Amino acid sequence: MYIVKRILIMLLTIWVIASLTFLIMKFIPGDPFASDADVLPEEVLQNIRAKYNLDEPIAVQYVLYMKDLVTFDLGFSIQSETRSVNSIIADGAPASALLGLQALIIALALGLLLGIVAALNHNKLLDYASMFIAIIGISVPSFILAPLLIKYFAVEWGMLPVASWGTWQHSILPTLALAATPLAVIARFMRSSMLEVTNQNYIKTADAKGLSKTKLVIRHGIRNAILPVISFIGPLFVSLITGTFVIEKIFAIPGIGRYFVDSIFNRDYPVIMGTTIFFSVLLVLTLFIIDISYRYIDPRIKLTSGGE
Amino acid sequence: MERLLEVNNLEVIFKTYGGEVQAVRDVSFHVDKGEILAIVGESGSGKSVTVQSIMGLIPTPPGKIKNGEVLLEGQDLLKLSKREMQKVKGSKISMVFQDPMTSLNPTMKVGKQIAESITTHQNIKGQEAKERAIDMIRRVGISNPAERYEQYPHEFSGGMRQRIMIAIALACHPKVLLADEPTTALDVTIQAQVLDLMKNLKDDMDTSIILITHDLGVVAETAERVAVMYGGIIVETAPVNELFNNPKHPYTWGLLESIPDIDVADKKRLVPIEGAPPDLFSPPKGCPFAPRCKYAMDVCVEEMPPAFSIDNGHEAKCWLNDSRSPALKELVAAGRQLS
Amino acid sequence: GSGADIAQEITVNAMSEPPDLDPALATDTTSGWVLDHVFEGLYTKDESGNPVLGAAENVDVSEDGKTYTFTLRDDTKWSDGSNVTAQDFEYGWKRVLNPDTGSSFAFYMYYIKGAEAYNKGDGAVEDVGITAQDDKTLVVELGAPLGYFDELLTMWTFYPVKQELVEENSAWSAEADTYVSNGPFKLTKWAHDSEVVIEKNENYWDNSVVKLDKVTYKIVNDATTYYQMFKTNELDLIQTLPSDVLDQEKESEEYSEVPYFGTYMYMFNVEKEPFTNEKIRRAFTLAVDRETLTQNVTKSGETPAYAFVPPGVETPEGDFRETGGEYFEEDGAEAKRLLEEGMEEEGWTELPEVSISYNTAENNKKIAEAVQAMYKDNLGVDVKLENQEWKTYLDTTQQGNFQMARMGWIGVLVDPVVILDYYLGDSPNNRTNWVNEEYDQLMADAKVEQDPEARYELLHQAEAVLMEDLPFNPIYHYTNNYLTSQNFENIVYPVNRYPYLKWAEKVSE
Amino acid sequence: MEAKRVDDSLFRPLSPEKRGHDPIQRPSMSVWKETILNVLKNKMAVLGFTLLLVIGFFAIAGPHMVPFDPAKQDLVNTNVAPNSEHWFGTDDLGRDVWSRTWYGARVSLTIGLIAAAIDIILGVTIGGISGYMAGRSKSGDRIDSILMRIVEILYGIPYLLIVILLMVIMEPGITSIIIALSVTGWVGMARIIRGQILQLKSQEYVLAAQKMGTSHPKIIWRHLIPNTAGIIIVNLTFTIPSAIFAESFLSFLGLGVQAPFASWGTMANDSLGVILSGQWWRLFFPGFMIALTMFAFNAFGDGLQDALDPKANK
Amino acid sequence: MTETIIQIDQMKKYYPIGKEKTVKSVDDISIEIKRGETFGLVGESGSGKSTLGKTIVGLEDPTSGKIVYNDLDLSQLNKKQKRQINREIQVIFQDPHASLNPRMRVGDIIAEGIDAHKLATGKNRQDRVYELLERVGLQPEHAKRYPHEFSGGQRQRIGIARALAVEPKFIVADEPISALDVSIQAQVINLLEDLKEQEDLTYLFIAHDLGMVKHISDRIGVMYLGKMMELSDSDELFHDPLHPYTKALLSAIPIANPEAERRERIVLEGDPPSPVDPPSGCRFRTRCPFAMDVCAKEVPEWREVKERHWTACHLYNN
Ligand SMILES: Nc1ncnc2c1ncn2[C@@H]1O[C@H](COP(=O)(O)OP(=O)(O)OP(=O)(O)O)[C@@H](O)[C@H]1O
Ligand SMILES: Nc1ncnc2c1ncn2[C@@H]1O[C@H](COP(=O)(O)OP(=O)(O)OP(=O)(O)O)[C@@H](O)[C@H]1O
Ligand SMILES: [Mg+2]
Ligand SMILES: [Mg+2]
Repeated sequence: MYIVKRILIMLLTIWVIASLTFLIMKFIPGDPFASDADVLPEEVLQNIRAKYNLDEPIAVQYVLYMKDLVTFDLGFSIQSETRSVNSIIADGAPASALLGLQALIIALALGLLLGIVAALNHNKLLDYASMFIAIIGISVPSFILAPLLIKYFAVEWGMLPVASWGTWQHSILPTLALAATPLAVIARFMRSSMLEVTNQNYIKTADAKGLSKTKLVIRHGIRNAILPVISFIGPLFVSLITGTFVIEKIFAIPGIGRYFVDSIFNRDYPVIMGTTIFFSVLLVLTLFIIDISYRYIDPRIKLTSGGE
Repeated sequence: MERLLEVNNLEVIFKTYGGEVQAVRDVSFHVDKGEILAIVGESGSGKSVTVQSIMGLIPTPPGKIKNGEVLLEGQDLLKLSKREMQKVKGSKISMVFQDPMTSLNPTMKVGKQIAESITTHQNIKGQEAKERAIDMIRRVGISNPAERYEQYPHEFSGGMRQRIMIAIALACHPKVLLADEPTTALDVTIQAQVLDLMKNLKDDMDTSIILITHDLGVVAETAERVAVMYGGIIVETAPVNELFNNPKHPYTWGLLESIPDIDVADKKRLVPIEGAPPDLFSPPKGCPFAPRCKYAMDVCVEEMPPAFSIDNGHEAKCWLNDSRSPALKELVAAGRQLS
Repeated sequence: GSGADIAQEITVNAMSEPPDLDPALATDTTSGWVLDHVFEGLYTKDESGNPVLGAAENVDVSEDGKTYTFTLRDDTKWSDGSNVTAQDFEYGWKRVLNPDTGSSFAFYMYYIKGAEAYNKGDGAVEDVGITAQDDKTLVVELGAPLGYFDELLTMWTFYPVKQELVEENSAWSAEADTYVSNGPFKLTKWAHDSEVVIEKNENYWDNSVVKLDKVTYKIVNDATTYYQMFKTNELDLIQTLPSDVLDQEKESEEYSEVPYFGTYMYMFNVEKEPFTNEKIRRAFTLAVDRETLTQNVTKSGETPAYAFVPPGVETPEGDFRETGGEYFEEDGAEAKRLLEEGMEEEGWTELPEVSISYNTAENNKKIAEAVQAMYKDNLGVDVKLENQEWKTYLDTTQQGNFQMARMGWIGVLVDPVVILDYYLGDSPNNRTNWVNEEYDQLMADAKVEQDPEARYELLHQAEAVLMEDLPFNPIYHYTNNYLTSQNFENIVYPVNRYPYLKWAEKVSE
Repeated sequence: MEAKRVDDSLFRPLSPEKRGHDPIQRPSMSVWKETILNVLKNKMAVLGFTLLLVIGFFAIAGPHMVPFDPAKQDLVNTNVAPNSEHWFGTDDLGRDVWSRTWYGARVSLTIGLIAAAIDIILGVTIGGISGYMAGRSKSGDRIDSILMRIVEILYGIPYLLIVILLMVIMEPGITSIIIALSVTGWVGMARIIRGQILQLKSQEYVLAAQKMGTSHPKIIWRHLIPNTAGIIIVNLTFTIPSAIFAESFLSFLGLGVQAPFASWGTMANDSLGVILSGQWWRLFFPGFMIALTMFAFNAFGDGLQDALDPKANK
Repeated sequence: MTETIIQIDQMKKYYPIGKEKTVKSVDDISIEIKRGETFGLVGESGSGKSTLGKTIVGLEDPTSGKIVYNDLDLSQLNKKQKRQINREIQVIFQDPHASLNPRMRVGDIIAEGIDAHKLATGKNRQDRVYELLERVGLQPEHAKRYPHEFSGGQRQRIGIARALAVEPKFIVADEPISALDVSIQAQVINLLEDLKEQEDLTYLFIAHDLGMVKHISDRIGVMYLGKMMELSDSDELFHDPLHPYTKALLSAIPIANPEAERRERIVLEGDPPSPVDPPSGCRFRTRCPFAMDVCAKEVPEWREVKERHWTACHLYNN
């Protein structure tokens, strides 16, 4: 029952996102067919508009779109007239997801490690060192980091290819560039909440059992301290696996991240809607899973007044 | 009897903004093998800090063990490295913490927390450890142990959590058990059961127990020797009978007087010790109890009393035991005049 | 010389994913670049950029210049080996004109009789003057004679498509395995957003001149990235270098600059103060130091513009630009004077606030900043800068919500008409509100004038009218810059298209 | 037990003046004074704070210390390396990087402050309410659900679309940036705080406060939020630079600060090409300033957190 | 106003655990507490004493049943009444550590209720805080310190001071003295008694120390596994316990005299049963030395066996 209700709410949320996006999209100026090439005669534009139902009143367009949406038909791109939005997503999603996952795993693994090490060495050298790394990670954004990585690893030292996609070597630099900031943030979060946890009485209890520091941290520290990281990585996960515009652009990666941005600049309505819906489905699902996971991480957490 | 644990001249401070809290000042005592030593005393007198120092659990900073030694079988625990100490903790010494509500990990199944205590030092793993843990839950008097194993601390009542703490401490058969108010949250039947459990442990394994409690009934029934703490020092130590029958420190007298008598039907007002305990930031140079003591003398304020040896194993830090002190009658009379 | 051991492969940068590889639908230069290599129209271009017969072997033009009869080559074949027929052309062109196709470039066919009516839904397909008389003969009737029809026919919109294929599978052009074309190369791989690969088409009639076996178009968008890819030999040919490296690359052998048939300019809105005043428009035009701007700011060899039509149009008297000359001379003092005069004329003691609009792009921003500083120095005027994202910007300028707005115009065909049409009174591109009957008349006359010399003369006159009124402020004529690996020879750099690789050859590793 | 010699005369009943003589009390001081003193005792906090002051000082005075207007171009002296005249060199339009950097500090620091304020005012509040209300009652669940759905919706609608919408309805400038940041800038904070509150609110002291009749807002602000201070600070260290770079993005799109005015973000953005051409100073100085500010903020935040944590060493 | 301040009517509190199961923490309990009395509640650990207390105080909602305070059904209050009653019914928590916010100063913790109900401001507020601190045996200087700087006993006193701050009428004291040393216990008990006199308070006093419970309570209820087993005046209960569980309980009281001869302790055999799946009939029967056949079949009736002395046991069913 609860699950059914949640799923209905999720669908509702997605519907609201889609509708608002539709509305804003139609409200902002700009025409998918306007370009600096010859402005087309009105009658011709009419033909083209008709092809995408753009000649109908907005309400009708909306209804038509929603009808198609129910059958998972996201329509065809205006920009690339021969490609369906579904195929654009299907073509681009794997690369983006792979990269995003790799970055997330690295950010999580190293971030947690760095945060824990810093917390355990509070106000000692390692703490400051981790802060240094974190600050670099946070204040050097990926659009600066990425070209720097390319310059050194690819051009100067010739260790890796500059850009493009295909082999695993191609994915190393973009993964690093993508992971840096989340890594830093995760490290900071972990440090902060770990410091809090190490003050707790139950850590004393565990300490009294004669656990080594590592076990103490792994068994008793992490689970109690990880909640902010979990909250943080929910939306992060979605935006990472759906691709990042900047990274995909710089590393020429055939992902879908670029479509989130380009579709809007091109006023490619079906693609805007398609990517938005794709994103929000993932988002809503992920946030739901995160919410559920809270309970498993900390059994005291009660999300609803009903039993579950 | 063999001395298992000996604490000498222990001094513990906490650095806080307001200054140094002198939580434990020059505390010395010992426990023999298979002996139960009870520590009673004013709340805030440093009982918990004392036993936590033995385990090396004083958070540093802000805490600091300024002085003293803790000898376990002759080996000074305070000098051990972290790693060596790890081996001692939980295998040779284990501890029941005072605060059952916060001393259990809220995100770990209760059973796991017990099992962990078993697996850490013993060569028992997996299913066997689980069974042992379930057995421990049963032995501390909790029903449905297998189901309780899977639950989290917040689903337990206060007393149950305390029993879980006890189970954790007992699970590894320590040589020394430090029990910091282990039964405060238990009803008397369970308390009796738990105390029996501890006594059995003592009898079977020759475990020494340091039992901190406020319940003088428990002390009377369980302990062999008693140490009374006040204001960061041990003011009196004695075998249990001695202490109840022949106490030599006014604070101890006060304690004994405050207990209600259940056998008396009419309700007298309880007799507490008036006044407040000393501020440990700047403890008085003399006897810490002097400001509240009905029988105080000038010397009590000026000089810290030495430990007067009354009898075999009975010591009291009170000037009244000095041969020069006037008889109690006179002091009482003087005190009356004043009030 | 070309050793047999050198793999005849080149990797170039296409910059962006070609949106459409269907000749009827493509509107952009990237798609055009691929299409030009995989298809061939009735006309194609030779190595010096002149239209020559391609898929047609012969053409007959009627005396009135309105009817063209093409005879196809016998050996012009589709990449699947079948023959290219006149019906394929007829089908392909009519498909462009079919309103249901929604082709944006259909209007390039409006010169053909009945085309416009059909495309606009007012006429029937039967009335369109495109007829395949037999497999090899295509008759095209124009509404009026057209001086540059051969040039027009090199455009991808006029490429044939294989009728059976397209009728069978409307998505034929979306993936490489269903793609059939008739040019020197054929599409073998299209990894969307990553790369497009074309390989030598053995069925191409003139395949002996094609040396390359394989051309890979990488899709790399970011200038810093593709520049570094060139540096690591991951790319053999790139264009539009990041402006920061121009200084260091200028001297390199690999560097080349090719004029691009277009003009960068600021439009004045002649209905918004202060640019209602012609003197003030002139002042703002004269106050820009184009030499400094192109040398120190844009740096990629652009030609300062003192007129509208860019260089590159061959006329009987020489280059159109050279014969036309420059229409004004920069002069700060003169500009200042004109500004004061203009203000007096209008009775302003203070100049209304001016803002320059541009669409979001790094280069536009830099130029605008430089121009802003020049106005400050030369005119003592503080202008504001405003930028907007492209589509919004098009909308805003279309509605006339600007005073001075950056615009660029590139001729798809190398002919002054294509450029000058921009400021026709009824041109949808003309956002300046400037309407001049004389100008419109001269342009109309030029279009029907059959004699080239007279035609160019009319166009010069028209440009003079335009430059007298100055509804816009020309800044520079575009150039394209390239870095090309020295391993290649015979790459052709046309003025208004991307490099042509038909004859290219790799000569060393 | 060998006691040291004690004067026999002391063995008499305690003289009245000594009785009831309480031990000397510790000096007491106001909460504020104590807090400030604690912070001052923390080296990192002091270092961070001093650095922030220094950066603030240069933001005000920096551009006036050299004879170059930040907007003044010198197309002949472009890309000059740092020297005694141009301390930070010049950029590709020959503008003085020193004065632009400090000028840019004003914009970027303002943006950072605004972003932090938005994060706290909107993010912390909404996250706090949501986390606190969840699981309390049916109506509490509903409030949480509605707030979290709003968060999801704001996450879900493409931000760029919202920015373009704002661009259409607003004039470019700082107000527009504030609004653009306010729309979604706080959602991350809200979710994180909500998670923390969910975890914290089962603490007994929260029950106790409820029992005391303390109002919900007060419980949220006095009991729950202070216990998430560490996490809030961490999240701010993330939001602030994001906002600084978001500003450059917004400005680039035309919503924000317009050329020739500079900000650290736009300066960094405009000078990415130097990675290829080697005029490092154009990218390094604005980038370094951002990092330095974040370092100062982090050091200050960490120190503050330590100093304000009652359990920590003081 | 009636004599009864709190009436609990067939109250149940079940906690769901896992998917299907529930813990029957409090299972069908009805009691009345009279104005001005101290009602002691004792019983096996985990028998639902705290749960009962929490439910009365309103920290948990009953699964079923009714709580009536001063003739007002607590489930049917308007906002204003709710607020008023919230204040009038206070609680002293079992756990002195967890119930104090680690980041608040003691003074602020105590003043919280004063602020919330606007009972005093400025100097008065401060005086009131100091007064409360002194009343529970702490010093005014402690107002500026943080909870963790105090020992367990001191913390408990802070909790008491906090509850007193809002001038309550009815206090649920859940083991308020178990963490205190005996002399302070005596102080606190005296304090609670004084307060009761002065402020006309009523207590529900939960504790394990039967001596103290006896001392302070007028009546005592004995709980076992979610059920009330016995209820009578306190002297009567100690003098003539009826229920076998009560008897066992009393026999287990440790006596603070090592030489006193031990009362015969009734050792309860077997494990305490689970509240998830309590035994049929009488809950205590599995461990009762006097269990009979009927005990498994029928739930014993809750009867007034002697005057003012209630119990639920088949032994007293003639
Ligand atoms: N981390 C700490 N920081 C500052 N002071 C502390 C700290 N831990 C303990 N103290 C102080 O040390 C003194 C002794 O505390 P301890 O916990 O040992 O008392 P106790 O005798 O166990 O009291 P109780 O019976 O109430 O548990 C107390 O005054 C307490 O305030
Ligand atoms: N939140 C909860 N979830 C599940 N079970 C709970 C919860 N709270 C209490 N219980 C269960 O309810 C029963 C009664 O608990 P309660 O705390 O009322 O006991 P108690 O009589 O106060 O015991 P003690 O004397 O040990 O404090 C126990 O079995 C306990 O496990
Ligand atoms: Mg203690
Ligand atoms: Mg309880």
